[in-house]
Amino acid sequence: MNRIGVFVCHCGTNIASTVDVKAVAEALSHERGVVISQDYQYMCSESGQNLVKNAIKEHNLTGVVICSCSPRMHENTFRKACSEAGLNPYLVEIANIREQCSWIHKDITTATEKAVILGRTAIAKVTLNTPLTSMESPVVKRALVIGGGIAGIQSALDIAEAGFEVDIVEKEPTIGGKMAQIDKTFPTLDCAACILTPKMVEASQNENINIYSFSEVSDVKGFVGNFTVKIKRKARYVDETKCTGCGLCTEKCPMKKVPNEFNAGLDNRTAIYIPFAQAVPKIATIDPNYCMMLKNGKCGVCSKVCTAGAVDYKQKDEFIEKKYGAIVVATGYNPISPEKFDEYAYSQCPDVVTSLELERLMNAAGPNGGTLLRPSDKKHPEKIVFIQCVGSRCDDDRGKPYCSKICCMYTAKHAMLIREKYPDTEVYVFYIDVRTPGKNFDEFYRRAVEQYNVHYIKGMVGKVTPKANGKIEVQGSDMLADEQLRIDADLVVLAMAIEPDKSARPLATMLTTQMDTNDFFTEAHPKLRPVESATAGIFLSGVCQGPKDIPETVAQASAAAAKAIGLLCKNSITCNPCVAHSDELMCNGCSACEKVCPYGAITYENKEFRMPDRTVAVRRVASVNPAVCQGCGACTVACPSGAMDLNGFSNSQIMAEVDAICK
Amino acid sequence: MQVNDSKNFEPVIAAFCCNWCSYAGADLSGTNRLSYPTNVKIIRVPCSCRVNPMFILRAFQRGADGVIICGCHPGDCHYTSGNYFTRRRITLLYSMLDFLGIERNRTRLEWVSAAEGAKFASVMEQFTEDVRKLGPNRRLEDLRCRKK
Amino acid sequence: MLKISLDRLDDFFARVASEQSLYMPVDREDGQAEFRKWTEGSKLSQRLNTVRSAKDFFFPQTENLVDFKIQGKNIEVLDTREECEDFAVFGVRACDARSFSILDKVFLCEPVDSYYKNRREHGVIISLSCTRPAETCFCTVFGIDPVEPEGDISCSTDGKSMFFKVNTPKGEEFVKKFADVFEDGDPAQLEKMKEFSRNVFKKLPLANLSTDSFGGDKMMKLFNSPKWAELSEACIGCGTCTFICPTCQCYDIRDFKTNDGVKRFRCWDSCMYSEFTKMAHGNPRVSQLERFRQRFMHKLVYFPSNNDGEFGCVGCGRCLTKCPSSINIVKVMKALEVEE
Amino acid sequence: MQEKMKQRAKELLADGTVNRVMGWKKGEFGYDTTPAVFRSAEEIDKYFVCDDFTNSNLSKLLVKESKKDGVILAFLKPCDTYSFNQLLKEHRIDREKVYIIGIPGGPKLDAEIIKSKGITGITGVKNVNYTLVIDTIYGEEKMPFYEAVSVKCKSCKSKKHVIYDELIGDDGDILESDRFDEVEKLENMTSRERFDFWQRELSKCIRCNACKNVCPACTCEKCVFDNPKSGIENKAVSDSFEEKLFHIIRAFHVAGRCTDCGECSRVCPQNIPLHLLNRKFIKDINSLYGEYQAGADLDTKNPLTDYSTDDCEPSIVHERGVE
Repeated sequence: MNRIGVFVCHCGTNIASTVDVKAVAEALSHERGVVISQDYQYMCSESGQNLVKNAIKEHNLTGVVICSCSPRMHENTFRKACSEAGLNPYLVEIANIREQCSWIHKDITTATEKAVILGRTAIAKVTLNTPLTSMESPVVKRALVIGGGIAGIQSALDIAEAGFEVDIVEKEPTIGGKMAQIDKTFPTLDCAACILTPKMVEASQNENINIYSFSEVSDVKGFVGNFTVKIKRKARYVDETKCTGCGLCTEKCPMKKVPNEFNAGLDNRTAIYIPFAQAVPKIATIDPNYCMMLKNGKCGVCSKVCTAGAVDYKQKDEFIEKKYGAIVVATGYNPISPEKFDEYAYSQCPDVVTSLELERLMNAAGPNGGTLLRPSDKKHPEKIVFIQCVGSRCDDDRGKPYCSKICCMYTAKHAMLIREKYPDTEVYVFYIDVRTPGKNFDEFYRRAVEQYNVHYIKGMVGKVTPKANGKIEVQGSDMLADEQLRIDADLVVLAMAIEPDKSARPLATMLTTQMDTNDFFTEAHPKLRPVESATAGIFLSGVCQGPKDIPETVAQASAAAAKAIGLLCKNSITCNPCVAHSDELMCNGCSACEKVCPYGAITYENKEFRMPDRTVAVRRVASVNPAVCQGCGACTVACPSGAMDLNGFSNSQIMAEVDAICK
Repeated sequence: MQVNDSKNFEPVIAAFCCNWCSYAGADLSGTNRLSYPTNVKIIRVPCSCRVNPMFILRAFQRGADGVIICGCHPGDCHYTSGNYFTRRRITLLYSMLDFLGIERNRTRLEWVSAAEGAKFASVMEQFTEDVRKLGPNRRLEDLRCRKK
Repeated sequence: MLKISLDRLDDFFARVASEQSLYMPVDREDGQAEFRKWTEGSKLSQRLNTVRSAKDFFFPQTENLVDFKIQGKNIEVLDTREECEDFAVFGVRACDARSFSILDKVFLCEPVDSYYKNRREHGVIISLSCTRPAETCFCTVFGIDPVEPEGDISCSTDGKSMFFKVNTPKGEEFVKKFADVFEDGDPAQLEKMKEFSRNVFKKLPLANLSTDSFGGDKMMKLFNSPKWAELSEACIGCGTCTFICPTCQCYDIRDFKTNDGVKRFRCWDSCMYSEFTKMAHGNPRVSQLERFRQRFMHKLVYFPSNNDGEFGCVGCGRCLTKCPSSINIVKVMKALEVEE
Repeated sequence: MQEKMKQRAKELLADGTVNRVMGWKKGEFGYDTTPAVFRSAEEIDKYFVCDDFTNSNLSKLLVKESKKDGVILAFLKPCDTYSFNQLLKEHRIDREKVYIIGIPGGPKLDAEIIKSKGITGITGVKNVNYTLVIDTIYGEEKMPFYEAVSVKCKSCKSKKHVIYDELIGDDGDILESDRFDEVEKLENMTSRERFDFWQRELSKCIRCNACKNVCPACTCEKCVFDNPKSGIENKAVSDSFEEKLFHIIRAFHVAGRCTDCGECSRVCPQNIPLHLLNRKFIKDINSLYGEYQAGADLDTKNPLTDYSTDDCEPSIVHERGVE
């Protein structure tokens, strides 16, 4: 039997001036289940709350309706008060008779009538409320960072600094990512390696950080505070615990014709290799696609020269499983392939290069030891043309619809560095727009134009044609001068669009996080929660969420870390009890709910059921993880059988409200 | 031909509002003292995607003359994707109701953000007027629930 | 014998309808017939039977029993029963005409169902004999003479006139009331026609169906027959057979919450439904097999066992036409008979 | 065809590939076939039938059958394979437990149509070069084959089997069908006309649940209309609102899942064109969210559990066509 208390607030004159609160209290006192109906000056005041608390005790109330301001204002206040008086806080309903009644209506009669209806509606709902208890879910105090680029490193360092264990999973043999390949950074022109490698070392030396290089995430289970992650440690055929990184094997390896990824394929490496001198961990890795020992069992040189006895041709992929409380995704990006852009002759001419290739060409550790030479004839280029937005802001499916954000700045950087080092070289930049928002960015670009006389041409390049004399003819239009240009260049540099790493999409599926159509991870809120994914406990760091330059990446990495730390600091998470739940007896296991759940809170299991005819049947049924569910209710409508319902906003509660309103 | 049963017809309007945007928008219109008709009564739901077609039909059954659903603007859903599902579901439902010959202006879906108090008030004003013009809901009512 | 010439039949309908409600089968756009209230221009259907049976007139699909008015904390009980007005149903076939005597056995025995009785007392059944039966007809199996149907008044035609035979005092009263429209006629030709029709009935494919294997005394043997599993296999558990059946009489009583109270109504229920006879402990008939068996056992065994051997089926053939899976009482009877 | 099917069924039973065969069983009058499970070669020889009247969709029965021990052989027409696929997609059928032989589809006939022409006393129907020769107790009657084609076969969408283990006969193609014409006709009416049309049709509903119980998309463990807790449960139509509620909600629940097999209209004892409600949803989905055929494959997302950020607004409903 319901014993409901109704409390009508005057809110000073805020409500009482347009709603006859005494009449409302009187009218509601006749509703079924109502045992006490009172009005008071300020219900939210301490004495007002005491009124409610005393009534709960005195009348042994089973439900409380407060007719007052918006629940967004004081729902928590009254829930707390009721809880203190021994009533489950979820047995409270608020009728919003201020914002949605007294403040918007002027006529006392109609406003009072409406207030009574709103009160009845709340009574109708509260009779169906059930006591709810917030669940506590423990937090594993360890974080996983997926991706060991600058974003991953920064997030890991920040989390480790806060005193939590962090594992970095990096699919390459070394951490460092794209930044390790970059020569100089804008707008300060400091050497990328000089600022990155100390961080890499710091990461490797931090006792809270554990690096799983040459590894990939292969499965993720669980939920916020309690993820179980399966990590695949790919066989590198070198015992990590023994290898000292001396590099002798890489010198002796007879297979020297392997394209060197680190130098963007511009030179070669050996089959057993250490990607670059400052690699972390500095451990050799055997490339099974080229190693003659692994391919046909003949060679074994590296094993012979290794004094540490680290080479192990029999090594297999290993899987380890670990638990984490939080996951930071930092999977980064890659430039898209220029193959689809035939008009720029990338595949026909070695002297048409991408910007990343140019970084390596100019880098002291690059194939030319830092001297800028054309790949084809190793001659010094005298005329260089940069082409912007290759594949960015592209309206066909060869490229990407978005702006890659970093190209304008790094091209200005390249142009400036070249003009600085080789003042005899002419540099042209074809651009659609030059976009330089950022601290000291526009100044940087202007310096390139004004101080370094880089020729910026607003216009598109129509065709790039390699000529017999070794020159490359670039045909483009100058939109400002309204003329067609032909430039005989020695080197053409393409600013390729960047795209999320290919590993991101399968990872998103494992993490049940959302992605946009371009495969960038979707943040929980574009403005207010930019570093969290919609799935609780998964945070986004760096370019995996959208194109970013290094300072932004680092800022976001630290922000993601801060969010992760915030989570790891807690011993347990209090879950919102207003979550979905599935009635197993009615569930069909059709997966409709799972498909609309933005949080991946729904899983399926095969369960045994005793059927009415006493047989046992196994059925696939949904179960909602209350720690992950955020209570939106999308699943409740997708479910045709009505097995899925939402605590606090159940089908029957909402229908009772509808009935009361439409009466 | 619209049927007006009585000159002083006051439509009953049920408004489903998502907690994060539209309900807050309604609160804002209250805070700013922006009036809209008393006919509108709001039901708070966590997200517009919580609104089951059953609720809408139930409202008409029980005597509502118009049903409006309000949610966050597309892209701004508190739960990232809820209102996108709402949009599809409600479009199809409204199309079906139209197919069955239920007057189009009895149903509406609007996106109202927490900042759009003025929009909330004007949307409600307009919708109430549209429904008032249609007269009482007769095509989708339950005679047993008709008010005497 | 009383007669009306066929070309004056519409005048007769108009005359009756001017005094009381008159229902008769009329054609629908989809090629089927249904009972409708006579209005100007209504044409009597030439079809053999309606989709829904004539039981609706006395035992409608839903019917309000009582209202409760709720105001705040007060509840008031309102008796919604009113004396039914006189009405007549024309064109009821022999099968449906017999169904009323079966329904009477259920609803008019103690305790009498006052809702049913009220309608039954005020309704006059004017039946119509059959001349062109369908292959699905098997009323003769249950001892029904389709040429001489039951009812307050029974009609048959010789092709020129409609002859009226009065069977009950209620029929007598009806004829008296409309005495001016009847003429006196010679039924000689009619008798010939009837004889012809009787021969047609003998040729029907189901004419030789036997009821010998059924009845109250065969209860346990039939109940435990292994055939039920196979027979019920294709049953989808819908209520089509039940709802178009002229003799099915199960109902449920439910409450509907209105805006200011509760309407208690009863509605047809089907033993084919999984929710049928659901009780606090669950459902005693756990699978479709039991539900399916119940329906046929009731018609062929339980009902005759309680009603002096009268079967609960009138052989109208509706379920033969309408079952989505084409399983029906005839197939059941044949299957169980083989066993015998 | 029928002989080939019987032959193959017996072979598969004999070699132990399957332990049961699902097909159709002969009836009383040559047109009333019943879906049936056969367990032996004898049963198949005696009762198995596949003819112009075997129009019921066997897919839904496999939900129950695939839970039993052993593999069952099912003969599926092209349209039935769509239903099967859709059930598979919703995890309602255990694929391993069903051996599918695809058989050519219709057009299948509907005895109700023959009867509606006034032909009665039917004892047998033969198809002689697309003229139906109908034996009746009143003598022989004839009618063109195509006039008796069931509603669901009149606007066939596909003769292609989307899933099977083997085929008897050739596979066909997806057809250009005129199945949305009737929907369009209604859309072009005024709102009042549409209302009157549906009011008339739906008022015939006797809530026998045949449409629901036969529908391969309605396989809920417990239907909301049978569940007292759902708030919309009811057993009978007590008000014209309830018949609308039932059919709207049912159509909505199967929207994006209905393969348009037409069983709902086939079984309706009152001949309510229920398929038009489902087709309306299909047509809307196709035009608003891109072509989608439920059951065509196992991967494409149901448009109702999917979205695009640039979907149209519901106002599109208010703006188009006639009010």
